[in-house]
Amino acid sequence: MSVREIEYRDALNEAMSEEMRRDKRVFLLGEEVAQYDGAYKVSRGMLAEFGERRIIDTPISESGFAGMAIGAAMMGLRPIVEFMSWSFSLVAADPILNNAPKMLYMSGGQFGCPIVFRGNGGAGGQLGSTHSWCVEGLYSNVPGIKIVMPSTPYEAKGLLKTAIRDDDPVFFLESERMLGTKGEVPESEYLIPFGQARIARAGKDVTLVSFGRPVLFCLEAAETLAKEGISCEVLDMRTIRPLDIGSIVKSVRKTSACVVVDQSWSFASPGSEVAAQVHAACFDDLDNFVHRVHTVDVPTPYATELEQEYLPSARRICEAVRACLYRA
Amino acid sequence: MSVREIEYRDALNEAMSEEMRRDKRVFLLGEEVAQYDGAYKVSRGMLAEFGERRIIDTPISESGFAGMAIGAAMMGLRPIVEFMSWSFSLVAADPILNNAPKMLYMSGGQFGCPIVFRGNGGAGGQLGSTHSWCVEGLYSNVPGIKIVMPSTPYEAKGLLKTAIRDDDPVFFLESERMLGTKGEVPESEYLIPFGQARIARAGKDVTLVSFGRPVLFCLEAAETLAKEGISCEVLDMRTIRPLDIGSIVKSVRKTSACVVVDQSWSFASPGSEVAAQVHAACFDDLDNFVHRVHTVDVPTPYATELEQEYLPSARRICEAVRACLYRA
Amino acid sequence: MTASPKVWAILAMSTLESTQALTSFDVHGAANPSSAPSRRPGAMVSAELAMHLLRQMVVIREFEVRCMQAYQDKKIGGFCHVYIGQEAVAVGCTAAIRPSDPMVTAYRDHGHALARGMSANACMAEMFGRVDGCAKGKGGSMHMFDREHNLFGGHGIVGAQIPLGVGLAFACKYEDEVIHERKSDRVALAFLGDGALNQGAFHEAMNLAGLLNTPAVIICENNGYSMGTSIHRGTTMGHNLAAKAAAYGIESAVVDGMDVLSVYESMSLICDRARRESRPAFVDMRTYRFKGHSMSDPRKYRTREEESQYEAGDPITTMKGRMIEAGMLTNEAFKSILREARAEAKASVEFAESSPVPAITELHTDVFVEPWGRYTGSSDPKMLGGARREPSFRAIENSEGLS
Amino acid sequence: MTASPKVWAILAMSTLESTQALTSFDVHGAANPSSAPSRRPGAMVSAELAMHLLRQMVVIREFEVRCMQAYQDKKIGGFCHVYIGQEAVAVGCTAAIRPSDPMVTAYRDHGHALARGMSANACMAEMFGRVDGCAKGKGGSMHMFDREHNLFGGHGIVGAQIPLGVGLAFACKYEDEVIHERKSDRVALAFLGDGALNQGAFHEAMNLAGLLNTPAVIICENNGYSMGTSIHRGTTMGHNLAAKAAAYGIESAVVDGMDVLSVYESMSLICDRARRESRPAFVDMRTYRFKGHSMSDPRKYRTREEESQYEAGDPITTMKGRMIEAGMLTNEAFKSILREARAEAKASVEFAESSPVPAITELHTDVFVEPWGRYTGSSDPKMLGGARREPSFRAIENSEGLS
Ligand SMILES: Cc1ncc(C[n+]2csc(CCOP(=O)(O)OP(=O)(O)O)c2C)c(N)n1
Ligand SMILES: Cc1ncc(C[n+]2csc(CCOP(=O)(O)OP(=O)(O)O)c2C)c(N)n1
Ligand SMILES: [Mg+2]
Ligand SMILES: [Mg+2]
Repeated sequence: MSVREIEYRDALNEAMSEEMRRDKRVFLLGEEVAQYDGAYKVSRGMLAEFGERRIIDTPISESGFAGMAIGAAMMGLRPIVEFMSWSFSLVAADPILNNAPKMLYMSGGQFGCPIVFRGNGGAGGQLGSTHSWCVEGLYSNVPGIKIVMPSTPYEAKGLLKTAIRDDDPVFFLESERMLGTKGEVPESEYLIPFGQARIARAGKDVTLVSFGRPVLFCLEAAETLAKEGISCEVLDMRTIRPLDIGSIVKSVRKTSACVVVDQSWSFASPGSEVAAQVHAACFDDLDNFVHRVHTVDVPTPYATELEQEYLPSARRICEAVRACLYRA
Repeated sequence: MSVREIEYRDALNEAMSEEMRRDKRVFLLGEEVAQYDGAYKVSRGMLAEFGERRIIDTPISESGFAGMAIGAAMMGLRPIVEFMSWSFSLVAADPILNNAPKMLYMSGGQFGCPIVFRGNGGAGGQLGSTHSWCVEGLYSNVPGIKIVMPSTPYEAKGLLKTAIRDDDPVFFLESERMLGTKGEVPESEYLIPFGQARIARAGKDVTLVSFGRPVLFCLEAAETLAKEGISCEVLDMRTIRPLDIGSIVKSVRKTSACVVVDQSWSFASPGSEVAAQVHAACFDDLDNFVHRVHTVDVPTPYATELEQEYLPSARRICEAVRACLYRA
Repeated sequence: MTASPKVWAILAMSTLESTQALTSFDVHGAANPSSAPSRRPGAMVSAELAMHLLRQMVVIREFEVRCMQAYQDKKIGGFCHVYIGQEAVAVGCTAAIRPSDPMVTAYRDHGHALARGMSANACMAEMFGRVDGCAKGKGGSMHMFDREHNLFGGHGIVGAQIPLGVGLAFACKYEDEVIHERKSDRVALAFLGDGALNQGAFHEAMNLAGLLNTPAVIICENNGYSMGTSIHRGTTMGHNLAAKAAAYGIESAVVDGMDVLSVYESMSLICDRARRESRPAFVDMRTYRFKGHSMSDPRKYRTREEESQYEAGDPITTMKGRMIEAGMLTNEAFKSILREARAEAKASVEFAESSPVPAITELHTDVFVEPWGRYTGSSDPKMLGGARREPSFRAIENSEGLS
Repeated sequence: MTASPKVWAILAMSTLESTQALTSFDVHGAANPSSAPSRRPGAMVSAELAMHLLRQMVVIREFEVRCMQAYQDKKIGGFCHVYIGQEAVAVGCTAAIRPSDPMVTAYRDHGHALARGMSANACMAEMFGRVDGCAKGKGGSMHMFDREHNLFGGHGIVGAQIPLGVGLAFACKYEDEVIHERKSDRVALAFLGDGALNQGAFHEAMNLAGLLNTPAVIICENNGYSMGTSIHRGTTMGHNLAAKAAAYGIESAVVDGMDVLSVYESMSLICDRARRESRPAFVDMRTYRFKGHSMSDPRKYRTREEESQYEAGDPITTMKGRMIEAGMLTNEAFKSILREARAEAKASVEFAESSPVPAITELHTDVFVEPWGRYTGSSDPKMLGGARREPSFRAIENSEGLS
């Protein structure tokens, strides 16, 4: 199986393009996705290949085009909706949370909603308070959606293909900070199932649980900690919902220590959920409480020094691990 | 100090009316609040007393009037925005989450946002999936807001007065299911500070932590469990943010057992947060993991039998307590 | 009941543009066609169709009467918004489209469901929260869905259905033209109340429909009130909604929604054009709800005189009178229609009552189309409520990462 | 620099209603006043004011040039949207209002901040993320706030500032009339881009402004593009935005935003009426951004020819020419204005560079106005990152419920 290195953005592009070739019901819409080739060039070349009936530029009307796409999905089409940033999805909160995830239930199973919402999430580019949302902190509370956070080009492609083929609404959270990162991606087709964590690094002293970009911080921290003689097992959860708690528990039973790293605010977050679930499932296994690393619980600051301190970082992960292992 | 029994809705009405008499900067706006006397009669008589300049009927434009009120608050007015239901606040998610809580921060302390958003939250009236939101599950992730959930007419009045005088944005979550419940409310003025839990019932075997309407379910469960010889301490948290973790820890150190009862969905909820924080703070004190009772993790069903099963209930709380105390 | 396929003239499509003087109780303001004195003859309607329209209106009326009763008897829960007075709208509109044309509406949706072809039984059972309801009792009064009859809900959030409706139209065109590569001739209807005009969703959907040329006919059921707020208190330019449509370059019509023939003919013309030219349209459908907003509304915001004036234009009475005049209906025949409709409505209550309550297991179905497989999320009941000391994680055994 | 208080004629307010033929590169469509040939004389402007307007435009231009450079040098982070080409709008508008009139805008906000009176130093330091920035470096380029000068932001979410602007107007009126019981004569300005017209927030805010008669002047800085989308690809009726305002019964004007005198005079008239009559107004302000949307935009969606055509109408050159013609300015004087502006802009960069980075403690300030008191939430750093085995809960000791 031939493998190349490609960028995260191109992995996304390949996933969409392959699925669009495969299934005419799939189309892409969003701001600047067509003529501009995507605000972040994720859809580069797709207008040229698929034409303007399938790659659709929209006005700045997130609520309107999200709702429109949901209507189309109820009819059996399979829209991919690009939010230039998930920060702009708040104006579309009603259609994406009140319609998409509940349509099947409210209709007693009659109308599904096979749709993918995707775009950049997370802080880190000095975009300030309004543009730095980690919407997983808000939206993962809601049943009826699947939430995906790929951490590498490989995951990005395999998970996005799964998302597009999935019959349910999927929130696909990319990261502008990672679009340019390169990684190995096979030439041949593959899909990554939802709800299966990946062991990004095997270890035995502590389990690091994370999703999306912070997985990279965990790996960085693990590297540092290895030099101190601490062996970290890093789990890349890949999907927040479904959450592969089974894999976490398996690892924690081995390590007896757990640190969860979540780029969203701490309160009522995926990180709280993981901590609460691990606490419940591994009550007798843990040598210390589940430690948590989040962005600081304040609005996102603009100044780079403040923002760097605000974000979870390898430094803060190391601190948490040492504390968790009583090595502080 | 003279005490009478009044309805929850009238306690809210008194709080608003007293504060409006006290401070001309306070005004009320929302759908049907004026001529109709409020969809749920919370603002009954207020148009007559304060006139249409201060009690303002709005069109069905939650995003627009929430934003308008935020602008007014930045100018130093103190708007009370009524959402007929918090379920309708999703269309206003951007102004209430991206503007109100961040204005002070983004402006480096220049512009505050002294505003109260209030309305009914929670399921239980067979209103189906779109009308049954527990927005605390979504919104409590966000820093910069204070979230209040009064469980009795007494708390409703005292907390709402505090909310109106508070200089920061407050989300005030009432319950349509409780508007008609009666309780003792003093004639004389009082305010209840934020971030101070109330011991709704003292006990020694297990700590029940809850907010808003489920506090009533906890008290009901405590009654049942008392007959089985289980003594429950019920904490009414009153505010979710700030969370009075201190009072919880104090109680749990005494009881060594904790059950959190939260009417929102479980995943990444206030309940997960309480569990995670108690786990961290009381690691050596707990005899069992923090048990959680939530609404079931599915969209809200309409049929009453399904909805009753869906909601947290005294029955389910009793089960959780017994399990937590190894008496199952 | 007349067997002869008699045809007769009906009112023309009303696209009144002039500003007429308000009548004393005109809730809509100018250009209210029900107060327009002169009517010119238009297209034709068969006796069969006339009978169908009348019958459907009567069925809806009788259904809603039973529904109110059942609500008072606490057999129906939640919010319940009846359609009495507005029957001509749903009936005339659905008669003007084809079964393959999709349609979506707001929460005042019983009339649309019945007009579209849902059985009274399924509709009533839904409100009773029973398994034989159109959504197995999971949707309720505000959320009526019917896949077979292309009804895409019943939506509770004001305005939310409008973008969905534009999406239905978009999908018709996409399916026909992009996937099947043939000229599309389907149209989608999206209904909204006058109060919904003020939601951002209306604005965004109209602009999208106009830009993308989606064949969506957006019908404002303008009954003059959103709850207790008259249109003039909540909506700028309430007297001339054409201005709202013009903001998006979308053509519009004012239609007399109290006259089922007017609705039918106007909508036929409008939908035909939308199909042919693949373009959106907006309709200011003037109507009136005879009852309160929902079941708990004392209607203090309007006078009884205003109500009686509109009741005098009851769409059923009007149609009945017109048909009798045209020799298409006898009083006797009308009585039997009424009898049958009553029986149908009554039977639906009995049906609903005897339909089983959904099994508790239904709580957990229909959350996802794709089975969770090895899903181990927190919806696992074992995880919650702490029923067990240590939850058994279904997936631990076969858990494996990809790498 | 001419000391004599000379006055001269300026262009009249442009309320073009006619549909004019498009010029080849007319991005706006019909009724573009910059291509209108005939101009009639209007009100007067003092030499002093003329000089002020010119100087402000030059300062903004020079500031933005430095800003682009600093961005390229990676001294400014995040998104950065410069105002070059649009200077006449902010300058003319702010000159037409009083210091006590509040104002709010979108993310392309440096020009508004400077025109309103913010110092170049504070503005530049904000973009550098330094403590001397207008928001101590916490807001950034898109979020410029200035309490002293009544600038209520700088808002990053497209359209979000429009309801805020209506709220500012509402508050002016409420404060003056309800609290102080005197007739209000303040007005609030809310700026938005043409792309923001398509957000629901625009619709809801316009309807509210119309209904409540708030003295909000809503100014669409119509530069013909939202990112790479020309107005005609994203906005129905883009050639005639008056139709959008008419949907809410709000009067509107088309103003030549490339001509600062036209902006000033038109806005003076419009704002005066809004004050006097306490009513909203809408302005289709025709302008053009000379640079890309943000700093990373190759501008493939438009031709260089189109750009040069608009550059030929550079608002600074135009004003300079007009003033020289009127004998109010010499080339020499202009050069010195330019020199001063350059010096000011350059100094602002130096100021910003030497301003300290905010202390890390600033991360935790300005979250709430009211001190947390015994707050014990999770923002307690001790709780997070697990720095300690057992967090010491500040409040445990003095914790007590009310009952
Ligand atoms: C976003 C939102 N806000 C408020 C409500 C509450 N509500 C339900 S119906 C209604 C009035 C709607 O009036 P209109 O659109 O005219 O429809 P009608 O009831 O007349 O059919 C309101 C305010 C809601 N369901 N959704
Ligand atoms: C709700 C929302 N959607 C998308 C964006 C991303 N975005 C920022 S500016 C912009 C274009 C806005 O164009 P316009 O309103 O014309 O203003 P201009 O840039 O021309 O000044 C877009 C799409 C955003 N900030 N907010
Ligand atoms: Mg209505
Ligand atoms: Mg623009």
